[in-house]
Amino acid sequence: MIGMNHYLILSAILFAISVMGIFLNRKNIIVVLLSIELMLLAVNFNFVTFSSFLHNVAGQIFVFFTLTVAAAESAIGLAILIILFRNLRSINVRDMDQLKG
Amino acid sequence: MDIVSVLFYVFAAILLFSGFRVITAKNPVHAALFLVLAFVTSACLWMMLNVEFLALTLILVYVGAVMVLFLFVVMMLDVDLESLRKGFWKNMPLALVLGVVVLLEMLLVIVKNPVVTSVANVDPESKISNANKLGWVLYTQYSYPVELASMILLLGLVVAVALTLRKTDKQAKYQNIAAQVAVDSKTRFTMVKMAAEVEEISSAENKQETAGDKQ
Amino acid sequence: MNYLLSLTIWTPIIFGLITLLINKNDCLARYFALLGSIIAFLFSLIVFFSFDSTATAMQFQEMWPWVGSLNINYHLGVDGISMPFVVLNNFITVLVILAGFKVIKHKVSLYNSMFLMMTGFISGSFCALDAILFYVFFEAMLIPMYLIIGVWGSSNRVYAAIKFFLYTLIGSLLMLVALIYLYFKSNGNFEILSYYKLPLSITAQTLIFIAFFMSFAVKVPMWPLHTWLPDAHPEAPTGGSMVLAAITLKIGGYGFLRFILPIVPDASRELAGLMVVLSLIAIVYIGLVAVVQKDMKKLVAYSSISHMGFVTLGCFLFANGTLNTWAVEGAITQMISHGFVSAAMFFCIGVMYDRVHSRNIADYGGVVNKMPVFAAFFMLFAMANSGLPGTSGFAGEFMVIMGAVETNFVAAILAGLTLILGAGYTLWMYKRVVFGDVVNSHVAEMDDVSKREFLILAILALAVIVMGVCPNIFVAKMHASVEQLLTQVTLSKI
Amino acid sequence: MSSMHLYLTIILAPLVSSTLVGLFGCALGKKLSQLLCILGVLISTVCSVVVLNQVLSNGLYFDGPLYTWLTVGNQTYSVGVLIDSLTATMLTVVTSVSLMVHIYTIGYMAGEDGYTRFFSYISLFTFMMIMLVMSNNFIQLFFGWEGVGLVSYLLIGFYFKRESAIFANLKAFLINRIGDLGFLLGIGLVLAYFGTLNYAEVFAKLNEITGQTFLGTGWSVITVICLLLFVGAMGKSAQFPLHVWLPDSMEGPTPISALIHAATMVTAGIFMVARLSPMYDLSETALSFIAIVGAINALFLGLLGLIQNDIKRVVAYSTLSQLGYMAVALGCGAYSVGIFHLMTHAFFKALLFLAAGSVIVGMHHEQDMRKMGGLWKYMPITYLVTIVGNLALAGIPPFAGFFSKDMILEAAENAHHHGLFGSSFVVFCVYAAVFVTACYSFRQLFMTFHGEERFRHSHNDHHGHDDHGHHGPVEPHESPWVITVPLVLLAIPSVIIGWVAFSKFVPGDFYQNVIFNAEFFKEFTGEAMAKGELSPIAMMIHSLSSPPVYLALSGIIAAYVAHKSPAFVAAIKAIFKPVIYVMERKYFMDDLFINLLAPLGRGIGKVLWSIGDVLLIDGLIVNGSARVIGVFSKIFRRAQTGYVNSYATFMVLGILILLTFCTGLILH
Amino acid sequence: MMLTYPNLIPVLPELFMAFMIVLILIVDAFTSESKKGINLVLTLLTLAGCFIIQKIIDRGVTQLTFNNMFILDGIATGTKMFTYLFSFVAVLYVKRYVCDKQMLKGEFYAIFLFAVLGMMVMISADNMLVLYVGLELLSLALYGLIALQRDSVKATESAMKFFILGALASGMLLFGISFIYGGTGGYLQLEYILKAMLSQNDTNGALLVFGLVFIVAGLVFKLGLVPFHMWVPDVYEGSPLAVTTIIGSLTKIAAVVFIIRFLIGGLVLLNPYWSIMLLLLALLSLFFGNIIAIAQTNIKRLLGYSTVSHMGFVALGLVTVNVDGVSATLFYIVTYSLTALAGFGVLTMLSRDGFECENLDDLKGLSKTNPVYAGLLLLVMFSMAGIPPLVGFYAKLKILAALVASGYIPAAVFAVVMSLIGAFYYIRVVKVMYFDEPVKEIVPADTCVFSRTILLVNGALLVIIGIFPTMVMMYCNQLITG
Repeated sequence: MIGMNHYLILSAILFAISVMGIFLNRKNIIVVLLSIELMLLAVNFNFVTFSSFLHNVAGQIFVFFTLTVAAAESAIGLAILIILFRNLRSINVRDMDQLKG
Repeated sequence: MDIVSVLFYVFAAILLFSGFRVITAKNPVHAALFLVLAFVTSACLWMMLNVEFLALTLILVYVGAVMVLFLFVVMMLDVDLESLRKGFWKNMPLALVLGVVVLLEMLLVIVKNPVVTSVANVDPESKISNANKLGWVLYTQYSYPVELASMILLLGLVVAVALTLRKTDKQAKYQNIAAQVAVDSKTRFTMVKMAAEVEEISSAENKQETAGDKQ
Repeated sequence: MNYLLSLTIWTPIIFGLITLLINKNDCLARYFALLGSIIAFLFSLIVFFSFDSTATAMQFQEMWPWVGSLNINYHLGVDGISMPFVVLNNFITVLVILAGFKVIKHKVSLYNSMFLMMTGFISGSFCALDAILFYVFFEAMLIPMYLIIGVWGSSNRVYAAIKFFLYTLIGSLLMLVALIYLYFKSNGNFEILSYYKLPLSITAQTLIFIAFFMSFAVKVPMWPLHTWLPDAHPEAPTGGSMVLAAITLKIGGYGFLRFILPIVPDASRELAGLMVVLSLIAIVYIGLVAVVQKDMKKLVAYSSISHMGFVTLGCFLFANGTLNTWAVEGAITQMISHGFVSAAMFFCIGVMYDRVHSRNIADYGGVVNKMPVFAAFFMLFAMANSGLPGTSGFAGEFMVIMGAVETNFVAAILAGLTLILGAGYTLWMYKRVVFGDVVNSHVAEMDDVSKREFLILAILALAVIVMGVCPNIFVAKMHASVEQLLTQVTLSKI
Repeated sequence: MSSMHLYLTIILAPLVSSTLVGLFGCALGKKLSQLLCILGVLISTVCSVVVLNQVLSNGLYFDGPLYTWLTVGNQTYSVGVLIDSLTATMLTVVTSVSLMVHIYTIGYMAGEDGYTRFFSYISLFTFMMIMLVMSNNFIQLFFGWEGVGLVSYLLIGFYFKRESAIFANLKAFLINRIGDLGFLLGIGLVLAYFGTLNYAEVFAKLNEITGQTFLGTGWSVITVICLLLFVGAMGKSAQFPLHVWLPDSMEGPTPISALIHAATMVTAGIFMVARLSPMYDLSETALSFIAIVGAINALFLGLLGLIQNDIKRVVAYSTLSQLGYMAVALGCGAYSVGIFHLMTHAFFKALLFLAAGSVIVGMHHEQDMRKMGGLWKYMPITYLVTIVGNLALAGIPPFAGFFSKDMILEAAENAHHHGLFGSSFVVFCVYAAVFVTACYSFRQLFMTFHGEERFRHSHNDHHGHDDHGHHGPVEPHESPWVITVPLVLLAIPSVIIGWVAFSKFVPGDFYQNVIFNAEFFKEFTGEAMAKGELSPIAMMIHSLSSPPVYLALSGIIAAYVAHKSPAFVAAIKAIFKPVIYVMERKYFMDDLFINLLAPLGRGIGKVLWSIGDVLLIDGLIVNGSARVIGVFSKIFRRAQTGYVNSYATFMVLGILILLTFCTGLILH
Repeated sequence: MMLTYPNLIPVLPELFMAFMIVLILIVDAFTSESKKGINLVLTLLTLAGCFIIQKIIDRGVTQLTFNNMFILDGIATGTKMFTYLFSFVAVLYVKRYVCDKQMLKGEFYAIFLFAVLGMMVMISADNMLVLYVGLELLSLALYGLIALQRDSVKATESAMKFFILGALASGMLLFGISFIYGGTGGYLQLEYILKAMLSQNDTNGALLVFGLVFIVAGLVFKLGLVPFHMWVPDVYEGSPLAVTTIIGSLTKIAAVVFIIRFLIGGLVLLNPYWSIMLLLLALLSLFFGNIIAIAQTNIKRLLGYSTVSHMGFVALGLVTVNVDGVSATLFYIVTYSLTALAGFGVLTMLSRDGFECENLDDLKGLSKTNPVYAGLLLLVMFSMAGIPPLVGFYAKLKILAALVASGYIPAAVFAVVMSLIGAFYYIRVVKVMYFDEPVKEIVPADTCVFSRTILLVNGALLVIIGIFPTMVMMYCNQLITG
């Protein structure tokens, strides 16, 4: 029988994968952005799961807003990525190291 | 094992595989596409949880809009992919360790959690659809965040435009033939009478300095 | 009459702020600052003369609520222990402003303003009866001093200034924690005097002792927390050294008397042995170190540490759980006297420095040939520094040694070594600098003291002699308060 | 004029003149300055004599405060005046010798730089000495004590350009300070046990304290106090081993050698012990210590006088030796005899010094006796007074020194009978010293005034002490009257004072209730009185049948022999070569202080500074911790790699830590 | 559930703000380059208007609307007023800089107002969803503001970093919220969460604490506590000074209120967990923030690390979980914002077109060339170091007092020792300005008298509040106690 915990574990694994993704991708910033989207997915999964199992609609509302915000966020993030690429001619994480120390 | 379980495990497997490929794919385009796959499978899983409206929204918003945007940007940017992949697997063990530890920590808590193990279902008392219900709540109880969401979208719009819009009139290479034809020598060519260089060098330098300061 | 202390504190601060604005006209700034310092000094003199030396209570008290939410009050008052320092402080500042008249040539208004403000802060910390008020003044004086050392100091000034600042800060921050602890122990009260009656366990007392000790021992400074001083004093401009040595060190000693002894008497008794040992180390060790200094100001700086060792020694000479009257009064007397003498010594060195621009003993020799009047004054102060009877330097040391003999003979012997060491380093330095034939062209070009310098030297000399010949003028003012302190310390608070 | 005003006049007259001259010397000019100073001292002298007269006539005793110096607890410590026979005697001696020296200075210092300064100093000295003598308490005593030390310091370094002079004054001050340490501790103990510093009150409480022992030890409190106070006296009165400053102090101008380093200041220690005789009398240990130290001084430092070539140093060593005598007298319980010798010595030693000064002036500031000789024809007055002085010093009757010295010998023998510890050594020393004294004093006389006129030899070797020296042959001349008059005036008491004052000091009741001679000495004097042996005439008669005079005479003869036959001297030198070496090194006492203790102190200071302060505290702890923090700072900032995914990793790690933390908390 | 017409009165400032944002965007679109000044005027008017409206609608009682998602209580009113005030001042400081650097003017102010709106939403939210939305509104606006200097590599880099880390942090926050949501049985409204937790026995403790960890992580990211601080120095350094001014001062107030809403409004029953977490993070921040700052030569970066350490202090105030502590925190953050505003204001005003006053060396000998600015910066530095009689001292004092009262004496001692280390780099800045000789002369570009006066007043306030802190202290206390 598939219970709530199954879903929660699934989202936890997704979360872990996204964390790994951020760690793993030391070069490609796009994949980092994708990993963040993946993380948001995991979060949404959680909300949906809880909402469904608790018979409470608030979680779904939350997901709704998360999606909205994520859309705006991606737009801004990609815009920044574009101007960054214009400046750096690269999307390599390693090239973004002017600021450090 | 009933069909629901089978479906769950199938979708879950696809979801995890595609999630894993997102972070390991060599090509960002592939990664993005795997993410799309992940979203789609998630949508399927959400369907199983009776969250139809959000499942559809996920596909519409994410797959239809956000991921397309991603793909668009990825393709627009002329990225040297090979250099980005070098030394990728070197970090894998560490990443695995990290991931596993995060996971273990989370599992430790989740497994302990005894809350609900029953089947997820729609509220049995209500006969209205998921979308209907969401809509009700959204525009009554959550009207304030909805309005705020509008501000966020506006902000996203403004920022994205402000950042990426280049005013083209300065760089454009189009010709205004009428203007070119209309030039005459007076606007193009000016005779300048200059005094002979009598100033001392030092004062000239001074002037340069002050000019430099103003910059 | 009730606003007297406030006037004493705020006059220089306000004058300082105004001076800060007069940054276009150096001359005006100087005279204005001088005026401010003199007015403040006059106020403090009124305090001195209208002080009732028989009363044990705090006098000239002022109390206004200040920070209501923390129950901090603007509470001022002086007793026989603090009052002399207020006067000393304002007295020295007049001289310091005067001393910087010709010498300081850039950022004149800032210089004078810093000194004036510092005077106000210092007076404030001596007058404050509220712990936070004290702390505020105590810390605030770091800022002007930091600037004074750093802006007008000599070559290694940055290191010295930063070292001074951090050294002083570390102690005072710990003190702050202790004060806050006391605040809660006393049910939300920052009144210093109320802490005197506060029962405290011995552990708490010991911890509070350590916190206060860190703060005041750095200021005094006690070995081994003293190394900021041989850097700060030499690097500071003459005025800075004068104020540092003459007054700011005294806040440390004052802190011992006002805070540590009455607030944590049991811990003081417990740790008195340690304190005596540290003081003796300061006297002997630092005395020996002073002997080998090559830099005049450093030498005097070390001698200051050594002399302040008498202060801390005097504060912790317990016998059968009671403090020794001779020792405590001696400690205060020593502080006042050291205020005159060290200021004078630093001024003397400053006078030479202004002419030759060197602090190295080796660069001098035979100064007396060129500056006989100066040499005479310098001799007087050197003798005072080595504790000659008839000068102020003697009274304090004598009293402390008397106290030590009564309580701890070994300590007395070691403390007495200062008779030899003090004379040794001071006079040896004097010999190398002043006596002898003119050694080089720099010395040959020195001219004798100007009228302004003469005035300062003469005033200081007068102070040194008056206090040496009749220390009772000062000592008589403190009896009642010291007596009360002694009874306070005798009681156990556990 | 009330008596208090009189006493104040004595004190203040020299102070006022000194201050005026010191501050406005340049404006006043030489003439006015010297006049002012002499006037000041003259007033003091006259008043002193008045006081002495009062004491002599009606046994005046006065003890009263001037003003409150300090109040501590409920005790008041005042500056006060004590007038009794001892004070009066000392006052007279001090002021009169000082007066002589003032006058003498006019001649001696004529034309020197710092003429007014010098006057100011010696007037100041007079003031300080009067304070010391007149004090009725320990603090004031210490004030005077240190004050005279200060002036001594200033005056030894009077020729501040001379390296040797400024070295000597520093040395003198520091060595004195060693003694002062003991003195101060002694005062401290007095305060601690008696609760007062007033003489009279202390003496009144003596009985209570007598039995007490010093905390934790078996020593009697009185003994400890007496010994500590005497340490002070050892410094000031140049007792072995703190005597090393005195010979060097001869770097100062001669008048002050006479005044300070012979007649007055160095006797302060003797005066102090006599003043505190009631206390000293209670501690035989202290007495015996004093006697032994005195004996060492008397003989061994006297011996050094034999090998000196500097005219002033001979006198200086003789001063040391004579101070030893005085100490012996004190140690033997004959305090009044000590004071007696102090007084006679003051006159004849001042005389000798001033005479030596006269020679030096005559020789154009040449002090080396090897460059003198045959001067008697050139400076007859000086010659004569020197003979007088030397006879007095050697203890030839009826000169002043004879009486006092003879009484000391008697006292020593009496102490020996009494069984004072170490008294046999003392007796030997004082007797031997009689010979030595005569020997070196007449050696000096012969070398200076007789024999070949060596000053006619060219000055090839430039002498260190002779900055003012004129090169080439010089013609000695007799000094002007300002020099000779004081000489003559001093020669008179040198001859007669012993005779005149004998009865007051030894058998009489002049010092009753002031100086408390030891019981055994009183018994002895009582017996001698009964036998009629204690009168000047009886003493002179008795001396013909006792060894001292013969010892002295043989000393003179020995000096003469040595003068006449240098070969004899050379032979003796050859035999006692190691001894002579030791003596030339002054028993290594200078080495002890200058080459051992001083460098040791500096060395320790250097080590403490460079290792303790600079290396450990500053280097290791202060700068070290700053550096460690700096290093940490540099290390930690590396964590900020600039790579965004490492930042993210840190965040995740942070989460992990918090999670682990909380999981731990939950599981608990 | 019926559509009810919500009470709009308490939301009036937000509505006004939103309206004005749209207005400014429209006006901006239709004004020519030379008349862009109107944007500035409108922005200032907006802020002033908000301030006035806020004042008018303040009834002295808590007002709830929009199904209790919007709360206007004392703390909200107060901190919003501070936000308007500081925003107003900040705009005055940066206006010339924005002109000089040719950061698109209209957008700049509009986006800035979006950020302010985000802060307002955060401050008045009583629902985790609204809190999240407000946070995103603020964050997105800040990303945009930073990136507005499009041609600067540093600015875009820092925007990218901030974006990625910010998104990660909000991901964590969301993850945490989801667990709280699940753990409490479906509540997002803070007061219901509290009630739910009160009624529940410990069944879901693990889930809640698990969520709490992620929430704390997401929250302290905004403050910049170690190890969630990595964005702070980079963003401070990379952003144009105008934006650093905003991020470094204004946003902190909202962030703190945000945390107070979450942890004390909703999750106060979990305080045994979160206070110890905060304590740990605070101590780490104090340690690393202060120590790493020592090695910095870029003053913006230095102030970034110093912010980290200050936020450590702020967190310490929250650790105590009592009125004293929270009001101390509020006082701290308000005064810190004021101080930072002055500090960045000075730096901004010293910068000109083509010259960013950001290296310590740029300040060499400032006391000679620009004594007034040097004096102001001196006050700022000593205030940050906590030297009385400047305001920073009382802030620290209150926090320490709260700590000691709650028995965290070792933490207080640690904080004190760390602020000693902190003092080192603050006085080093003073050293550079006062003790060193000027290398090059900094001529501050012309700024209007009004801005300069405000800057002077701002500096003077550091002293004045330092000497008379009672009013502000009482006000902060009043905000908490209602």
